[in-house]
Amino acid sequence: MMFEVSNMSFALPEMFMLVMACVMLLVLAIRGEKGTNSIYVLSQLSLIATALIIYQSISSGGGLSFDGTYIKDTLSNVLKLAICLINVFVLLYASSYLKARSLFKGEFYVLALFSTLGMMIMASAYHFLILYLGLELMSLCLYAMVAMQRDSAVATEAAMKYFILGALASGMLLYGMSIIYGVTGSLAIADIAQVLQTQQIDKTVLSFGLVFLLIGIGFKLGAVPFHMWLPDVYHGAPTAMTLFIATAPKIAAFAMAIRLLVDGFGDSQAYWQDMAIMLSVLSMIIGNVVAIAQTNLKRMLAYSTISHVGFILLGVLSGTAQGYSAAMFYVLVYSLMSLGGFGMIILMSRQGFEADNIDDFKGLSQRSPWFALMMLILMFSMAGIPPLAGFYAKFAVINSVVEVGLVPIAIIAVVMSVIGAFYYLRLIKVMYFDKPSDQNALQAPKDMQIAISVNALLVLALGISPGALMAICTITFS
Amino acid sequence: MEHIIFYCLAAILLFAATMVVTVRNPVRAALFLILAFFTSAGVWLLLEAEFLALTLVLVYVGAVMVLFLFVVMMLDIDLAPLQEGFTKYLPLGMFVAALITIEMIAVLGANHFGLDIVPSPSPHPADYSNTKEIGLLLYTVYVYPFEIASVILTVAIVAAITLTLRQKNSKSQDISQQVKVRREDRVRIVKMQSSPRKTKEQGEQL
Amino acid sequence: MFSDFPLLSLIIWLPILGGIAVLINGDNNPWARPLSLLVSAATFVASLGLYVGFDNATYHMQFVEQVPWIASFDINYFVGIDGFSMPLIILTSFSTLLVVIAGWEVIKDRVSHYMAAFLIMEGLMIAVFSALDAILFYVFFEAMLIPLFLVIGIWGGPNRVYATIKFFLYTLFGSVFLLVALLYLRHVSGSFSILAFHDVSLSMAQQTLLFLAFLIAFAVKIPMWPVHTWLPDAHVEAPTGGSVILAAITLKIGGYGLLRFALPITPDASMALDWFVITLSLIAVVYIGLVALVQSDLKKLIAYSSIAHMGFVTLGLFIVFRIFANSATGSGAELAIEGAMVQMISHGFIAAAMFLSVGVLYDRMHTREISAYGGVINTMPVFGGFAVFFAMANAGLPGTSGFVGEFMVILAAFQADFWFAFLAATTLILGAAYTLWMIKRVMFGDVTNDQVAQLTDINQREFIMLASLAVIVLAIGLWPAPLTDVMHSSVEHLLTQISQSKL
Amino acid sequence: MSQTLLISIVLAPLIGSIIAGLFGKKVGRVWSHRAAIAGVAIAFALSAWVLKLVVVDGQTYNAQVYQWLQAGSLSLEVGFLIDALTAMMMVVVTFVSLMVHIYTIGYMHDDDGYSRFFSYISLFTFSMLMLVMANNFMQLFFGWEAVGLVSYLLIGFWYKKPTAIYANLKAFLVNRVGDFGFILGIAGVLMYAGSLDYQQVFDFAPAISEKTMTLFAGHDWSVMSVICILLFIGAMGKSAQVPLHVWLPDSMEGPTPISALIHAATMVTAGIFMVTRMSPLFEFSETALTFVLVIGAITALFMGFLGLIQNDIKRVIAYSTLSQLGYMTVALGVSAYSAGVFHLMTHAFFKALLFLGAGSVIIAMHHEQDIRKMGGLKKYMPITYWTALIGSLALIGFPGLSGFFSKDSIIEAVHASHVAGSGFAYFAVVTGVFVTALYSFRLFFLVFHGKERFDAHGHPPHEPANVVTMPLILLAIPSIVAGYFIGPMVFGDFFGNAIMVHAEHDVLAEHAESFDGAFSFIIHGMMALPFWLAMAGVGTAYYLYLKRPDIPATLQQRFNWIYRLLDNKYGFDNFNQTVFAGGARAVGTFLWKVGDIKIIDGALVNGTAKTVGVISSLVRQVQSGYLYHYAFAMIVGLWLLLTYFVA
Amino acid sequence: MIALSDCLILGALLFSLSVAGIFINRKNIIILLMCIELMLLAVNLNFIAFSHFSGDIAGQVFVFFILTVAAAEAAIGLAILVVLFRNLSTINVSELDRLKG
Repeated sequence: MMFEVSNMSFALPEMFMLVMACVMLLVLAIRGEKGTNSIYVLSQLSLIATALIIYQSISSGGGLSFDGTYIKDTLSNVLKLAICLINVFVLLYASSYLKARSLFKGEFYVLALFSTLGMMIMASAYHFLILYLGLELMSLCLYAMVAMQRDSAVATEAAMKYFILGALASGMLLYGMSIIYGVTGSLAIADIAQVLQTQQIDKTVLSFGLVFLLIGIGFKLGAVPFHMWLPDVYHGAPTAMTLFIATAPKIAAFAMAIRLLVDGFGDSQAYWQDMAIMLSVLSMIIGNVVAIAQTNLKRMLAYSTISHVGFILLGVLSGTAQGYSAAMFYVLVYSLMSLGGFGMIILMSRQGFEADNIDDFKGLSQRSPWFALMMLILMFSMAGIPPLAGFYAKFAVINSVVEVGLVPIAIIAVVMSVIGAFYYLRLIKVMYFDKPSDQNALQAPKDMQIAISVNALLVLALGISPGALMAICTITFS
Repeated sequence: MEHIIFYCLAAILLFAATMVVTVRNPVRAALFLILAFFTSAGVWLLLEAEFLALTLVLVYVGAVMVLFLFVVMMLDIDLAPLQEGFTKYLPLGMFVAALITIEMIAVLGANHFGLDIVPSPSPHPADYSNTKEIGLLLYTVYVYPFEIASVILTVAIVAAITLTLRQKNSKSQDISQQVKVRREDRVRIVKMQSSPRKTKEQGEQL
Repeated sequence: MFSDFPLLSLIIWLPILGGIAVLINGDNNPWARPLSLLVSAATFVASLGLYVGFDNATYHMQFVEQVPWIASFDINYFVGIDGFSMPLIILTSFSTLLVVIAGWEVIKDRVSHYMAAFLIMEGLMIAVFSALDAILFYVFFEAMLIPLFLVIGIWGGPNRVYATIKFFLYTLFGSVFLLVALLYLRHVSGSFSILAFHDVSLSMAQQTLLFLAFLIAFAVKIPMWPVHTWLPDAHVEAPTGGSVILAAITLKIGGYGLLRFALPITPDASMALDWFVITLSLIAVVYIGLVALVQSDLKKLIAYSSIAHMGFVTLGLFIVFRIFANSATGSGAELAIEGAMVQMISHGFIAAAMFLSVGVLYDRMHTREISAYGGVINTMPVFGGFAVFFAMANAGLPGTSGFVGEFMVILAAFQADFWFAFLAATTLILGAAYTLWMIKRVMFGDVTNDQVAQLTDINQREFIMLASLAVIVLAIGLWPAPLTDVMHSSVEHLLTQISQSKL
Repeated sequence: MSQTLLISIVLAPLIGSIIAGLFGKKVGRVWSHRAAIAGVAIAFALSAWVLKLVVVDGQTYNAQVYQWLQAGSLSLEVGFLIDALTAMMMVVVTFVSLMVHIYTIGYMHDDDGYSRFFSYISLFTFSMLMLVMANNFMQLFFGWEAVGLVSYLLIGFWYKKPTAIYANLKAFLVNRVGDFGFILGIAGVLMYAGSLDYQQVFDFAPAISEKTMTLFAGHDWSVMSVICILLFIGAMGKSAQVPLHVWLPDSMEGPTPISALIHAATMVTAGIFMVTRMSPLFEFSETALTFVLVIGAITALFMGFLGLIQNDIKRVIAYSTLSQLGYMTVALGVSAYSAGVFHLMTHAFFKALLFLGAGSVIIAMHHEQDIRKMGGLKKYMPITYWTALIGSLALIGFPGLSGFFSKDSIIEAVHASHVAGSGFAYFAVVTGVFVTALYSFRLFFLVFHGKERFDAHGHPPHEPANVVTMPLILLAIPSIVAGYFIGPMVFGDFFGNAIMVHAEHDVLAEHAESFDGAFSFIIHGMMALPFWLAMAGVGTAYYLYLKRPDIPATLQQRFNWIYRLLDNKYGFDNFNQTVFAGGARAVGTFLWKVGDIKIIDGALVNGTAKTVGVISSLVRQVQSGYLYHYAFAMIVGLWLLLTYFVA
Repeated sequence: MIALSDCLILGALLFSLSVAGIFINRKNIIILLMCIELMLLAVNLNFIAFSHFSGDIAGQVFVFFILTVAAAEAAIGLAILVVLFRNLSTINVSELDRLKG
């Protein structure tokens, strides 16, 4: 057994982030609550620095390291970069929310950074064990973050549900891994792919294991019927935490899906395609249909997330490089839109007031035309209306399923997107066509205002010129 | 011989697990869980996983279950309402569980994993050290996961403390503050106006 | 002359950028109106350049520009015009100019937003007409919904929310199938170029499904019975400018889509299912004509009349197969297609005029109920003259543009089947009945109501608006040849395309 | 004959119209009418010149002015076809129009819409000229509709009057019913001839006549019959033939000069002109001719009856017009096109005369139109009296006057015809003579003779101004003399190629052989039955309305049902009102309320939205908030996946 | 001789029991946490069995990590439980129903 450390530099971003997280822990221990602000700054700096490190390392090539358990490729680079950058925004938005609610604590940033580390590990994991550990690292931090508003009954309820169901899902994932381990005799994804290519594997047992794996993936993504935690957690968690959960972890979950299903079982795509279709179609239907009945914006966005997950799966299930890159594009765009969407809720909120009801957006176009426009862009983008980024995301995934001849699925998808458009429109309607009931000016700090504008305009810019990002996604899977 | 022990342990394990799921008193459930851990440690020994069997007993029974019991005891749980029946949905739940179990057994049964398909490996020689093998692997190939696991434990500590530590209500003393205290911090001299009329004027001005 | 100059792009992007400029300009800026006027006028003038530089002799796309846009999907910024799109582009730029003028004094709330919405919409619509890349087409096709949605929703009437959401979802529902169809075509043809779609051969089953997708998408836009019910609601609630654009342009996109996609790409399915479209078209003419008759709301009446008129467009487009089959001598196929095109252009002007006229009344009386009026011509003689003129044009009186298209389509329909022509020709009676009955109740009679008695006649702005439309309507009616001449080559090309089986 | 000349004829009235219409306020009343009259006068003068060129110099003209539209190989053009028929019509139209223009100065003197009125009638002249001068169907249809438009505008000229705006809408719609057929006919022509140019279509006529088409499964129709009947439906609308006649009596709501010009002399005869123009087509279809004949005969007789009981001076004349149009149509039906057109011409003069006379009376009576409130006007209004007498006599076909020649030649032609239905037609036209005489002289006697039943308010009625009486006199002249053109026009070769009659239909040919001059025609006519019937009619009128005014009242009571039938105009109006107008509205309301609102919007659109909403709120219940339900959902998902993909 | 299928079936039964425990238990969250421990135990059993029968030690390493993570998970789970109890004064699963719909 050879042990080689030559490529440890592949994990440089993670190492850096770990070090920074520990430094923050030290600051926290030494300075206590007074250090919160510096911890916040440190966390932002470390995210940006990590992003820079990742960006720097792109050119230095990639490959497997740690005995084939860890990978550095375009996918991991891009996803990690996206995770870091998105979390920069997330922390920025979150801090204004947290400050207004005496939740502005160093622990949040430490946990956020650890969670980010988990996500990055997931993006690079090329071994069941590392994948599992990355997943748990991310999830445990998330559970804790949701529960962080300790005096809130709903937040702790959400955390409890999230935890129990998450643990259940982890259990299932592990069970699936154990079965796969049993039939292939390996835990490394590359080896599994190798075994699947070269040996005859009992189809029944393989499907059996895949079912459990898929449940794990489905749970983390929030696919129906493993989605039940999602609306409650999104709704119950403090908006800043919701924002955190709703964005980067989806990218990580996507990475997990790609690593397991594509890198591991890419050649056995026939086994899991039907399962993925089932999850995808159900997600699109349930997500869109149930979102219509929601009055709470966070909850509505949660259901909308479920429907987006259906679309992401659409790209994955097509089983082609084009489909994977489409799904990747979708997940990146989705994170950006979701970031903006929840960011807007934070922007609208202020001390003692959560703007998480749809009615809280009444007449926003008169109170603040600019942010109404930003929200409009985000909502239309989520609805998949061109020329916004969300359209190309839908376009790309639907294109990929059409390319493999699954036209009926494509039709279900587009019909569901029409139903989905309804509830996004309702929000726009509330903002633009209703009279404002609340005349208070927006209180969010300037940096947040700028950030959210950048966020929304990025969605618009990606809509007008999606070529570059699309090209990156295409390269990733070529 | 081996398989008789195996079946006995399996029977105890399943019994203990059933009790964990069905008893109403959490303390009893925890105790049954401990039983389950012990028996499965036995099973693991049969499967030549000595290190893990011992770890299970040490870590789980020694640490985790104690934590469970500690929490159960610490929380002032009113057990009465918790002990009401769960029979209403039981039939449906059991039905689905049974279906799943049957399906799982169908897949994992002898036709796929029987002895004729997966023969029993020859036993390890006497000088075989399970611990050493694991250790060898753990600190070479799995050094990275090992580090991650340590991070996870750190996170667990941080998270648990963050969630449960109630700094505001705790009345711990800060000695350095007590030492540093000055008179001005404790005593405030307030100059009062003696004339009530003036106060009235002020009031009028206001 | 214009060979290197990206005139088409100028016409597309000038109003969009202008709209953004107006938007950025701020809400209470006095420059919003003049700037919008300037931009729309400049666009209109520039669009006339298309007519000037247009080569009638070729069916090939002209003013073509092609730049890669999303390379990974092989999507190009690929625009160009032919005889079908050029007149529609000019119609668009003219209508927008009118809308800017129409909203000059009337819109007091969020002026710059209003103007910007229309300018941006103009650019998007022109882009729809000139897009030669399917996805480019689709993007603009959909994007157009956003400003229109806002225009109806913000500046609309009391029931605007229902109307605008209905409008949006209806049209979105229609168009998503188009997206799937376009993706499928790309799958088959390997390119997103519409011109490449024209050449790809498809089996009957493929064609049928594609055709149905096209039909759903464009039928909703046109709108055809029975997917028409969004239109009356949208029109009733929309502000005048919204109604004008809705009637004048967006409906045409449906007809244009059928011309550009359904007929040349799926000729065999179009032929096999022509009975279906023809039936719907004839239902539109008769059924909707009757429904229009009993409307008590001015805008609803005109909206229904629009549906009936658009029935002629679809009828004209789909009778060609029957005409081929009958091998009649009367050049029916050309008549049918050109008739449909002329009907679209003409309806663009007439419907715009009708809605502007209603707008003129609405601005003064704030009601659209026919019963609230009566004897308006007594107090507004000049306006009354225009109204009667446009009503006559709407009723298809010869000498107005409304006649030309209907006449051509009826002539052609006879060559397809006597009964098609028979049912289509009922519009002569129904169209006249609902339009003139409305005119009678609104315009004529003695003044019975104080509000009407206090009406003031149109001002100079309104006069210019209506007069320019009247001149155009009359000009096309008296001499449509300049309009149809630009289409001949394209029509002939289309006819060769659809007469060749793709199986 | 130059194109410029023809264009001038057409444009002169148009320019007049534009000046009077668009700039009426600026240029004032006087310049308005000057412009309009000048335009029409130019048109008349040039038309007369054209007539001279055609008749004397034998020139014809058929060429395009500009290409209106091209589609494929089809070219639609605007152009002129000038032959004897056109030239004659041009002269008649411009002449009557000119007279009416002049008359209008007096008649409309006090009206607010003075300039507008001139604009309209000049526009009408333009339209009518476009109609008659057309060399193709498209332009014909343009003129056809344009005159309809002006008719609409003029009937509703007094737009404050509810009856007027009701009448104009009705007129337009009924005409549209005719146009409905007409446009289908044109479409048919295009389909089978491949062109809309008259000459090319006529060249194709023999070929078309051999074709058949299937309208209903299993029954083939002759294409020519279908086309001709469809075209004739157009004529029925414009020329007010039963059952599309209903608009004409109501159109009397318009000012009287209009009744004279449009609803008597020119526009309503457009149908006759058109059929005559299309004679090369109609000649190929016996069926169509029979159809024409029967419709004409019914109109001629039954519309005459209605004239008997009307009390409105203009309505009596209107029914008389209907009846006379019926005569013309009958002439067409028996292929005596020239006789029909000849009657058209004479009728234009004397009917315009009668209407203008009636207008004169109306002015004198201060816009009282009920003949029961007139009487004894002879002494107050001598010019009107005498000209009206000439008109009436011409109308009833008194020998020597224009109407006599034209009507007699029609009756003779019908008599000679063998077309199916000619027997009935003959009966109708002969009976019609009596009826015509009866109602004409009933009117005449009630207005000019007998007791003065009007209330003069101290101002005795008097002859209106010269501008009113002069046209009467000028129209009286052709009303007398026009008949003497019978030789060339009916029996001669005046129309040349303009009218085509197949030899076997040529009923006039035998008369032409025996015809030796107008005077012998008079002599011959005085011995024939129609003359005596006319005299009997006059006599009856004299007896009933001057001698024994009580008898009509008694008859009215005795034959009440007949009276009621006539009073209801055979129930056409009620029928149309209930069945067509009411029916359309009922069906429209049904389709709207049930089809659109209930089914499409309610059930399909909002229903779908509602269903989705209901499903949404149902599915929402699944999200119960209970952890064990969530876990259960996951387990069920696991179970489903396992069952589906593993088992 | 123990057959691999026996171990796996034992694991499956254990797994099913724990899963059933989660959704039939509607009273006590602590027992839910214990069920999860039970489930991980089942997984571990699987890994060890496979490891044993394939002679590959990696499975056992995996179990080692699962045990570690499970301990951390238990810690956080119990911490959340404590917070929850402080807020609601109950750990009754049926009363966690504020968030629904």
